[in-house]
Amino acid sequence: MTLHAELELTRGSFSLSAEFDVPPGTVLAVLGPNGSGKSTLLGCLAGLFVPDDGVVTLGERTLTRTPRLLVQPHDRGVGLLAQDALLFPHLSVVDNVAFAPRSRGASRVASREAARHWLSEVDAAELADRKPAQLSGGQAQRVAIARALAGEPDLLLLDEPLAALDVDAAPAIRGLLRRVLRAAGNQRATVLVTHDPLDALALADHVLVLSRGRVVERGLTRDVLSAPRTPFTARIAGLNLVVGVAEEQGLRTAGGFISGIPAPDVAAGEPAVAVFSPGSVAVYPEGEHSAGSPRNTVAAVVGALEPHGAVVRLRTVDGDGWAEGLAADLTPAAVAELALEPGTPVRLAVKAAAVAIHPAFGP
Amino acid sequence: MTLHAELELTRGSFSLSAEFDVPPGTVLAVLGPNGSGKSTLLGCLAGLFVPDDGVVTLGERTLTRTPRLLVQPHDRGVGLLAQDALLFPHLSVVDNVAFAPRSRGASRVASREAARHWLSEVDAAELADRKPAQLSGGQAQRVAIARALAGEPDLLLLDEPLAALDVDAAPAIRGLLRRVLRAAGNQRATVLVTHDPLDALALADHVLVLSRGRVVERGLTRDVLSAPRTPFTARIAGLNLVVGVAEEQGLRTAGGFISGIPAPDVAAGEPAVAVFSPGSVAVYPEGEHSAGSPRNTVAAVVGALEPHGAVVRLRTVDGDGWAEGLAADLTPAAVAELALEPGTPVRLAVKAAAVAIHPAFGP
Amino acid sequence: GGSDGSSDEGSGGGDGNRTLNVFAAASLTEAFGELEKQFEAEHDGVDVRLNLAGSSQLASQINEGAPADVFASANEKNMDKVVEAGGVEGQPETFATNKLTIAVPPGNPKGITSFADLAGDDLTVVVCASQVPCGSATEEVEQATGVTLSPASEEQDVKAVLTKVELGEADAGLVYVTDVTSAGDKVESVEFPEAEQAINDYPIAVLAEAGQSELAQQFYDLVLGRSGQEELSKVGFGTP
Amino acid sequence: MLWIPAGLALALVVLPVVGLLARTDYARLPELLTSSASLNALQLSLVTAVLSTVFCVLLGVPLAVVLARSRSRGVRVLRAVVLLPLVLPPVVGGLALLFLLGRNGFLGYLLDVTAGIRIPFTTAAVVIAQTFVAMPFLVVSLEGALRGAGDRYELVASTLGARPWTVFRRVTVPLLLPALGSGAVLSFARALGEFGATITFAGSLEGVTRTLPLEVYNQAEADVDSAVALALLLIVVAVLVIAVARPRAVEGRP
Amino acid sequence: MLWIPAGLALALVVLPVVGLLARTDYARLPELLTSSASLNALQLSLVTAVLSTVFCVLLGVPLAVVLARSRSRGVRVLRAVVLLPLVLPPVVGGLALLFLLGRNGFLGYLLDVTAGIRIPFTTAAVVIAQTFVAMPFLVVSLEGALRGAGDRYELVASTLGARPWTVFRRVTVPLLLPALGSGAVLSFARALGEFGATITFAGSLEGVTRTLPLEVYNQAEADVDSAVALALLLIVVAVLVIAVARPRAVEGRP
Ligand SMILES: Nc1ncnc2c1ncn2[C@@H]1O[C@H](COP(=O)(O)OP(=O)(O)OP(=O)(O)O)[C@@H](O)[C@H]1O
Ligand SMILES: Nc1ncnc2c1ncn2[C@@H]1O[C@H](COP(=O)(O)OP(=O)(O)OP(=O)(O)O)[C@@H](O)[C@H]1O
Ligand SMILES: [Mg+2]
Ligand SMILES: [Mg+2]
Repeated sequence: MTLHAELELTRGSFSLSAEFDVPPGTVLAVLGPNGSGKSTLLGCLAGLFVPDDGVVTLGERTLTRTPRLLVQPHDRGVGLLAQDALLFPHLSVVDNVAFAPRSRGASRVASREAARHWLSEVDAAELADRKPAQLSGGQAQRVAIARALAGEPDLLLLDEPLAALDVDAAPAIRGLLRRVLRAAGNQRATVLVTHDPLDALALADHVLVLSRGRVVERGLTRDVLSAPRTPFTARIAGLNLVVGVAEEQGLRTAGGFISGIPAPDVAAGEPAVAVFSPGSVAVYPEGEHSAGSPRNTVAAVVGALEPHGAVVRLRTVDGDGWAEGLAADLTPAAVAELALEPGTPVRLAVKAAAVAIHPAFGP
Repeated sequence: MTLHAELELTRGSFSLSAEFDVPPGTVLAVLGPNGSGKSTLLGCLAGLFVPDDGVVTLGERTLTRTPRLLVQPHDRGVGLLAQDALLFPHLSVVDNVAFAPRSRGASRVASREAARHWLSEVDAAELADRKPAQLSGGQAQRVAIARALAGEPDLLLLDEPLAALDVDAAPAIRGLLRRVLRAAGNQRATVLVTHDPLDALALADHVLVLSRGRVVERGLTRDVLSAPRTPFTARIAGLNLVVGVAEEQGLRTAGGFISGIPAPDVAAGEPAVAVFSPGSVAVYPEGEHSAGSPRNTVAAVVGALEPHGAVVRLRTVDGDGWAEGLAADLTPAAVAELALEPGTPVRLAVKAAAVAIHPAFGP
Repeated sequence: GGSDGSSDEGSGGGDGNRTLNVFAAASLTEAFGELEKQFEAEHDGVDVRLNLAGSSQLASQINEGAPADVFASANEKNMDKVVEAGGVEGQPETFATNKLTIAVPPGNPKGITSFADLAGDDLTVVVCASQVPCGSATEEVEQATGVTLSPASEEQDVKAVLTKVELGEADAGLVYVTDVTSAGDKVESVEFPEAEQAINDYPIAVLAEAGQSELAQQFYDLVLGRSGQEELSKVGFGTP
Repeated sequence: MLWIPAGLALALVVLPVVGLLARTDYARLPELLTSSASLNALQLSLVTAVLSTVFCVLLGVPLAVVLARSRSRGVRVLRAVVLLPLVLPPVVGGLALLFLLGRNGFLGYLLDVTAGIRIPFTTAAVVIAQTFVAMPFLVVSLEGALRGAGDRYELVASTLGARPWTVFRRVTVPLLLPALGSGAVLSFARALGEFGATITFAGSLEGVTRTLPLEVYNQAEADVDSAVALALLLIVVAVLVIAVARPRAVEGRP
Repeated sequence: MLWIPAGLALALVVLPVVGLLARTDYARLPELLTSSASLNALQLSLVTAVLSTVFCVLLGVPLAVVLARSRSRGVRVLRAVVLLPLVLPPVVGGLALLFLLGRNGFLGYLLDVTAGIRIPFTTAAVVIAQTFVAMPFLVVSLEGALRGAGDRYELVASTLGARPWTVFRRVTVPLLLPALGSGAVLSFARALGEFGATITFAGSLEGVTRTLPLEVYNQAEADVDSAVALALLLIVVAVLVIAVARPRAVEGRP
């Protein structure tokens, strides 16, 4: 179901103003600095506050039309994973997770079963009979994720789902979310708040960047993250993204093949993107040929050179195949030594080990 | 003051057993998967639980000797930043931060002043008069950090201090912690729980890795992170580290110069480390010379080749200067094409933009 | 004139602020209220303080050392408790009597005319519990007449009985004559001859530990004297 | 530091009871305990106090939640109203009940005429009187706890699809258990000790409406010492009931 | 759903009071209000109830905290002891106080002999009796709230260097304010309505120990209607005092 929201809200000196749509089956990532209004936005969608002015519709239903909540939180079919885990302290872990199915009318047995399923999905099956007070921070976060998913909501709202998770759990849960959010035939709309561009890339079709309560950037995830237009987005993102079709060991693009390390859920033949940071792109003079380990080499022409903190960011134009519009970060010394300037033809090299292949979403 | 701890504790099916020292003025980073006992360990040090068996001493004072807490939490001179921010809901932000100085006997005015100082250090000065309920997640975390630091404790315990912070705040607070923890003449012992190897590298002298309540690895930060001996540590770390003396644009080592991007608090002439990931190390056949952008090229000999997930990790031996013992991640295709095997002489190239220079600690 | 009288009191009266603590049964509230005024008017600078409660409570208080000068009890049993504990100076004297009557709602809707009518099945009758004076009097009447009542409630004090009748909850209740008098036109009284079988005596005594034994004696005299007796009969008490 | 006032408070509560114990005539206890009047009163007291505590909980918990969670202004006025039975002298409370449910009272007349039901002088009247005086204790103590706890978990439950009744049953009440335990104990104790409203509204008839406090009062008229002994019985019973009925779950942290 | 039992509970509380209001003889109110006996009683009631509420708070809050936070087994026994005055019929409570503090009582004798102080039948006795009966209400309702809230913030405060007294003053009490407000209201109401213990322990002396409930009792001897009118005065006063004294901070969420 399509989520449509237009929100205006003032809280003390802070004011939020946002308008967006999330089509069915897609994920919108909301990025932004601390205090930019991300959690507030989710609260409005979940029906916890009435905005000062605005409308929220989900499919055919108008959930909020100021000045009234037309549909109460419990009738919205939302699942909210708030920033605090807030597990019910009096219920065991499995009953916490079974809470939503039970509330939505499933039998005791069926909802317990669903709960155990979701607990094993987040790798917390062995915690089922504990009380929340007996969990570590990361364990509680995993249980909270299971609880939000177990209700099979029409509208899923996730506030920093991967915070507090360790290096093994974070990719595993990211993979789980990807499976759940992108399951075939899924009509759910999801709004995901995160500070990590990888989450946005791995999970979201569209990105919306908030700053001080205003939408400063929006668009397809790969467009926003590969060509950020605000300094904040640039700092969290600024990655190279190349679109194509996944193959066994990399990505087939219109202009050639890129070797890379596929994420576990990439299927050969499916649309995918290759992601690599500008810092991992090496630049060589044109024609220089080297038999080194970097799998990916491609010819291009220097477009622009801009200082970017301590390094210089080079953007290519007119490249062979996929080299169009890539960014490479170089030290000023390297720029000087290679005598780079706009128009200089160069060869770019990127190690396959530095390239991640993710499934691609969106048009 | 030196912290010495020997702890044994059982909670349900979980048992913790750890023994370690933190010399005065140093920082111990505790790493480990979710539920490995990191927070429990901090709780024992703070005096919130009595371990089943164990001793905690700080300087001359014995804080805990089972079966009794000899020194109550409030007399220990600790500052604990717990995993939940837990700001006092009834006090304004500034009074929350002033709580510790006030409790330790400072006057109302002096403690407010200290609080405002620490609030501005964490970039939260403008939140001073709010109530905690009016803060966003990241704002609350910053205030909690200020509150823990404001007491000027002898023993500082930080549980994931940088969780919930955005991309701008995280490095800023990391820099603040580095300044505070490593201030000259500082006799404080600090224990820092983190999931981020960068925090450990940036802040800690020593690292202790917990797994299921057992210490599985310990040592100097750079030793543990550059040559991890357990798969978990390898997954969170597995970085190349080279020790030397900072210079303007890089690091002077015994075996030569490495270009890199210095962190803001690196001072030329001070000991420092260069950090770069194995994925950013390109490998070329011996003698091949290329005039490309990678600033750092060095000759080495292949030592070992081991599969490492989807890539092959190459370790060098016998390198020129700093190339000894480096790791490089390559795709199997690259290994085949270059016909690499132990003993093959190669040339390594690392882009300066992929090398970070951090101040170095420890002997 | 009262003020002239006070100067006649000699050594005891006239000077300073003195208080006389009179412990009196709650049913004496009205009559003793009047006597208090009268006594204070006659004795300049004397403050009579009435402590009004149930007789048994007053007896307990006196036995626990309460600063009481005079004790006026609603029955002999509670006076005896004080006498036994050695708290009374001299002998208690009966200063008033009271007898039972049937209180019925105005107009006497159930047409009750005698004690025997109270045994009727369709009547809601309330009486006092046997432990309190009006209840023991009721029992005595029952024995004397051979009529056994089956009351809806055995109340803890006579006021509770009266209230039930006043509110129409009960069709009839056994109370004292004085209670009906003070209730005015809210209830009617149906007197019955057997009530003479169970006359209730009110004894009064000066207490051994009285701080103001002279004043106490004067108050005692006032109650037993002519004006005291007049006040008491105004509210329905009989004279001994 | 806390121990000084805490100890004083405890002394204030305990010493008089110790004084009472010291003065009790233990020789008469067995006799009192076996008298049918005492046993009837004890049984009646237990039954009515338990019943009225149950009513207090069933009716009072929803009222406390509505009062504590409602944001409307009108509800704030209701809060003061709930306090009324607290300050009413119990005898007047009993009168108020008579005015409402007595034969000539508004509701009582209706009940009498339509259904032939008369409430005063029955055991039901005792339960009603006790519930009337005890309810505010439950409501007010719960309301304080509800306000202190906030509504975070209730909001979470509603985003998980729980309707208000489910939220109440599965989140509000379980989290409130410790306070509910305290509130129920207060109501039970108040109901068990209730005297004035009961005697006014329900009267005092052995086996029907004469509860233990009424029996104690009765005994006190005859003989203070036996009343004290009987009161001790009341204390022992109350402490036992509370100790047994207060489940572990209520005592432990949630 | 919640509104049904909540409404019933409210009706049970409100309707009798409405019945009372309907039956009051308003013509006599002015006369009653201006009589010096009523005014004296009203003043005495307010002064003593406020004083005893203050004592309840000063002594009871520390006791509640000690009881709720202590982990020792002995303390669990004390919890039951605090309930004793709750179940003691007030008249017996008054006797207990008399047995302790009367001239022949253990402490009373000591005080009399050493300091020449006699407590019974003074205003101090009224305050003591009220504090004795009202204290458990405060302690029990706070304890429930304390248990429900847990001790997370108190632990945090101790790691920030706050000694137990500071934790109590700056963390426990402020977080407890809503429950403390409720508890104080309960104690105040209980003290204001206190009758049996007062009349037994302190007597009923106009201007010294005759509080409003005792005056109501006295009036009832003469005339029930004026007693009811006087009780309404008590209600109005209580509701006013509670409405004025209950600060906004207590009402708001913490
Ligand atoms: N009750 C309130 N009164 C005033 N300001 C408030 C209130 N609640 C929140 N705010 C402010 O609203 C802004 C948005 O808060 P919100 O929690 O939505 O931020 P966020 O984007 O989720 O941040 P974070 O990444 O730190 O979680 C913040 O600046 C916060 O200080
Ligand atoms: N009261 C308890 N009873 C039983 N087990 C407990 C209890 N409290 C904690 N545990 C277990 O102890 C282990 C250690 O918990 P701890 O909070 O120290 O982990 P942690 O290393 O801080 O994890 P995280 O990174 O998720 O915060 C966990 O496995 C947890 O499930
Ligand atoms: Mg947030
Ligand atoms: Mg932890």
